[in-house]
Amino acid sequence: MSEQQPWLLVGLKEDEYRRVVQILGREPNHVELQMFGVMWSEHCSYKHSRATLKRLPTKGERVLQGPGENAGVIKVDDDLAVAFKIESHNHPSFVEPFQGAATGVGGILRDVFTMGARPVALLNSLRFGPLDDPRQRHLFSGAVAGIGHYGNCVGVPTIGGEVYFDESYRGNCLVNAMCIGILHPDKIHKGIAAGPGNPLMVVGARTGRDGIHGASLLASAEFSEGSEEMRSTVQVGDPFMGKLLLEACLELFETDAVVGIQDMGAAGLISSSSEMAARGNVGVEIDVRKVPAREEGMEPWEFLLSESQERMLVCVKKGREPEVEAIFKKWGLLSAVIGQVTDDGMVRVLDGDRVVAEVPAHALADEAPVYHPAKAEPAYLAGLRAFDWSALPEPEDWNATLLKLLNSPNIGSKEWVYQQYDQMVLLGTVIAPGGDAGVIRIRSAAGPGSHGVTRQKPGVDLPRPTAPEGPQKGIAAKIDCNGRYVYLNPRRGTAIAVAEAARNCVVTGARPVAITNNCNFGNPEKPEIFWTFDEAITGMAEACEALGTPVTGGNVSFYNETSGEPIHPTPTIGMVAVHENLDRLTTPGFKQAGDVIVLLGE
Amino acid sequence: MRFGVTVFPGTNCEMDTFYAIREAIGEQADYVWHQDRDLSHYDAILIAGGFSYGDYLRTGAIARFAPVMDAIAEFAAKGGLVLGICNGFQILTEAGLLPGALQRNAHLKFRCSWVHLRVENADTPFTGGCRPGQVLRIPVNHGEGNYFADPDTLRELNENNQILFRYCTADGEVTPEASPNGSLENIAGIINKAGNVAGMMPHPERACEPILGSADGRYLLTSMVNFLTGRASHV
Amino acid sequence: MRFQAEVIVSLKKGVLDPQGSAVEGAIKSLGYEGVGQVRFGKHITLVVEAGSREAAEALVADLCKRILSNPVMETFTFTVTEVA
Amino acid sequence: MRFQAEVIVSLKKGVLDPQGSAVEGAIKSLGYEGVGQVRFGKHITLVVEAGSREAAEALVADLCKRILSNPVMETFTFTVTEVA
Ligand SMILES: Nc1ncnc2c1ncn2[C@@H]1O[C@H](COP(=O)(O)OP(=O)(O)O)[C@@H](O)[C@H]1O
Repeated sequence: MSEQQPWLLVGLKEDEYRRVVQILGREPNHVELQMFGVMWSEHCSYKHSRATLKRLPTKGERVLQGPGENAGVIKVDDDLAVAFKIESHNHPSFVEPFQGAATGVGGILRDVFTMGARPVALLNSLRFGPLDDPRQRHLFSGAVAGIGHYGNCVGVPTIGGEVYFDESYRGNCLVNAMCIGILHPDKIHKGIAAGPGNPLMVVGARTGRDGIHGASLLASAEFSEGSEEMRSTVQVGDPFMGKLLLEACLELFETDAVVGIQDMGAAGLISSSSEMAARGNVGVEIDVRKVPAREEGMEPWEFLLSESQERMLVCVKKGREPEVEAIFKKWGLLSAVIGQVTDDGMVRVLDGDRVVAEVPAHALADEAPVYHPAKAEPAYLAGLRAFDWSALPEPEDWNATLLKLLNSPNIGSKEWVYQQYDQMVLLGTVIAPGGDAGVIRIRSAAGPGSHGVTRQKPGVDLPRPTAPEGPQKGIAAKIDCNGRYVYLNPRRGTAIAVAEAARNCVVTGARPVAITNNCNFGNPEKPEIFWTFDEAITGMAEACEALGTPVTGGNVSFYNETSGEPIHPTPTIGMVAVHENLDRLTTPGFKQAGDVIVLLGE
Repeated sequence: MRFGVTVFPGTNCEMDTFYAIREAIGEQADYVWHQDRDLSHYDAILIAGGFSYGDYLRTGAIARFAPVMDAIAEFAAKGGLVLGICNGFQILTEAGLLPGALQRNAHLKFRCSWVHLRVENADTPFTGGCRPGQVLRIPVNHGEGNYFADPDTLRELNENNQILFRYCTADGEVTPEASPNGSLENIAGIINKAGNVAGMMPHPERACEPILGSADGRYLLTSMVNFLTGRASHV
Repeated sequence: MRFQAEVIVSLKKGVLDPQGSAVEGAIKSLGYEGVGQVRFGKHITLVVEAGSREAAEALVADLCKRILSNPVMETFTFTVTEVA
Repeated sequence: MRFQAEVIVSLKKGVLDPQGSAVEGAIKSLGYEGVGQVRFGKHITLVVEAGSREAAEALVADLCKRILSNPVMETFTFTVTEVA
């Protein structure tokens, strides 16, 4: 790797590299460089969006956990809280739609259950090019099948979503997945490491070379050409293992052995360990040789960067390791102590006895540069504003026009999609896809269809179930964004997306309480793109303030373009609303002949 | 009355099934772990739906080797009531406790939707509370529910009145379009010759409360309870 | 001794193969002519340790019968090759 | 001329095969020893009409690339045999 500049190998810029040298007081070695490369990547560090996102309202009476954790948490009442988050898997889905979408669902499920929540609902937001193109049909049907594959197997109902087809997504599809979980408000788990001497454990699947030479790391010299040819970087999801991991983690949370826990998704071990250390203001020491491997001969940096799915990093109270092991063993899963918490604030990586990397946790997790990219209004907008609407002819045949509209895939029924998803498991779904927002009823923090009884001794009679006191509560949720509106007016278009999600929730009788969002944009280093992003965030902030729905988290996906052509700006809004009384649930559809029809609003 | 609800790695309808028994029909239930061998507490066993072992290899193919399946075979041999729902049906066919096999849906896609079932045999422990020909509204949720059996087996099933339910229209007509999966003769559920082991692809536990869209699933569970109570009172 | 086993599990004749028909349809709709009778089966590879080739074959046959195939609708064939 | 083609589609090296791992685990838990590296692929048979063996091979290769395998994750091999 000597020929090229070191920073280029890991996708850093020259001044970013200089900054690393300055922080360390020396040149980073190969492993350390890789670590900075991924942790300071756009995906992990939000370096182009961080400053702008600060404008979003994130506080509110109900907010128990705002942005910065694996998922946001909102309080419903003293016994019930809701964790939720959205995440994109656009690029992986464009390469391999089935696995890309499936692993996207797996990742968002893990983000939610690491918080200590049982996932009870999924939603998804999809964008493709026009369906007359066979490649688009392949992407669309593959992504839908992949979402179903993961969610159905794990047993979490999909209660809503949206699908749009538009030219701008032909070269870059969007696959965003949202998950909602429920938990007790006093039992939130965080991605934090604390208590020097406490062990760190990897639980779940073995670590392989999946996804390592994706993105910024393509240029590594470690592989011979032949091996590159035969090797695929596609991450394959294993929903079966995802389900086992989910059940094992929820069982683990019933003990009080856990100090902190984090999903090992993108940038795997390095991001989870450094973020956990940074949040806890501690250091960590991990030995990569102790990580259960799937392949032989893996290098330290490969262990650190692997994106193998279905794994978690857990910080456990010292001495409780056997308990943890027993739970994972019961579910047929591996667990291994790979290191411990230290008090020196460093992320220290060992390869057996040899120290292969030693850098401050905060440097990796929090000290990536923050950029304030240049902004410029895109030229197309002036052209659009000059458009003369009155020049558009009125349709000659309104009936034909209506039929044509109904026949458009953007307006037509989405049954083909949601029939492939389990919409009913957990016995919570009281409004399934096909209406406006999806609604699930909630009986207890242990699950919609549960009494909080997970396992009891066989043969012991339980008291007869009693109806829960007070009215039956529910959660409504919807995902919305019309990218065309945002393209036409980024600020208002985004505000409209928030308002649309809110209306969809309100018509069920629920009160919107918070949102999560997935900002899908092009290359932020282009002033026009950054301007639209900046405007969109302003619109989102205004709408959220007006509606009293703070933002508890989200995801930014930049660089959604192909050959310089960006997608329509698509800041997808995932809204959660609380239904206080399901006796007053309002469902779509006219009910009876003779009922009065009223049009509300202007 | 006490039901055992099986849990294999990958089962995901056990909470729902447990809930339906406890809340919708007010009977006792326990979870039965796949490693358990003792079924002495139970009057009936429900093999709950889901994706045991991820549906890998063939649906139900790996689960059928679990220790609890030996116990269930014994339980069934002694006349105990066993109902396999969805993945439970698939496990029972793999285990040879029910004839035939469940293939991938003819349209190759997973299908979650409400369907109508016509009760073909109302003289069993599972359907005793139904009228012959009654149409039930119960959802399906599967990728491999396409029932297959060789012609001899199929003939036998028909001759012995072993077909419990067929997919039908809302009016009870058995048409190809009414089937969500391309199943042979629209078969949705069958029973063994002895009349104590049944399997069905639709999910009765999902249809036990009007707020969820239907309460027709209760017919099955209460039929089982009535049968067992009747039998108990004869002893 | 180590053996590489290759197992092929196929649908019995007379059992419909929805996947095969769907793919055949797709092939035709792409304009290919003269392609028919498309049928899908499984190809499974595994490595077994055994004292002799016979033992290895017996082991694989047993796995095929008990686990890898379902006699109601499938048949199987396999080969076993010694590896270094 | 008619040819019978047999296609084997396998996962590329390094691509996780959850099905293979799960089946391997099941085989082990049934007490079989010395069984490992279980991996699943597809076995596809089809009949093609072509003017010559070369033409048949070219056709099958094309089908493998375009339809029968997913080049992102899979590789394929095939044989073609003339039938009466
Ligand atoms: N990808 C999807 N997954 C699940 N449900 C979906 C998806 N796309 C659309 N739906 C559901 O289909 C129904 C109609 O969707 P849509 O046409 O987008 O309605 P609206 O314009 O009212 O948002 C909604 O209930 C929605 O939740």
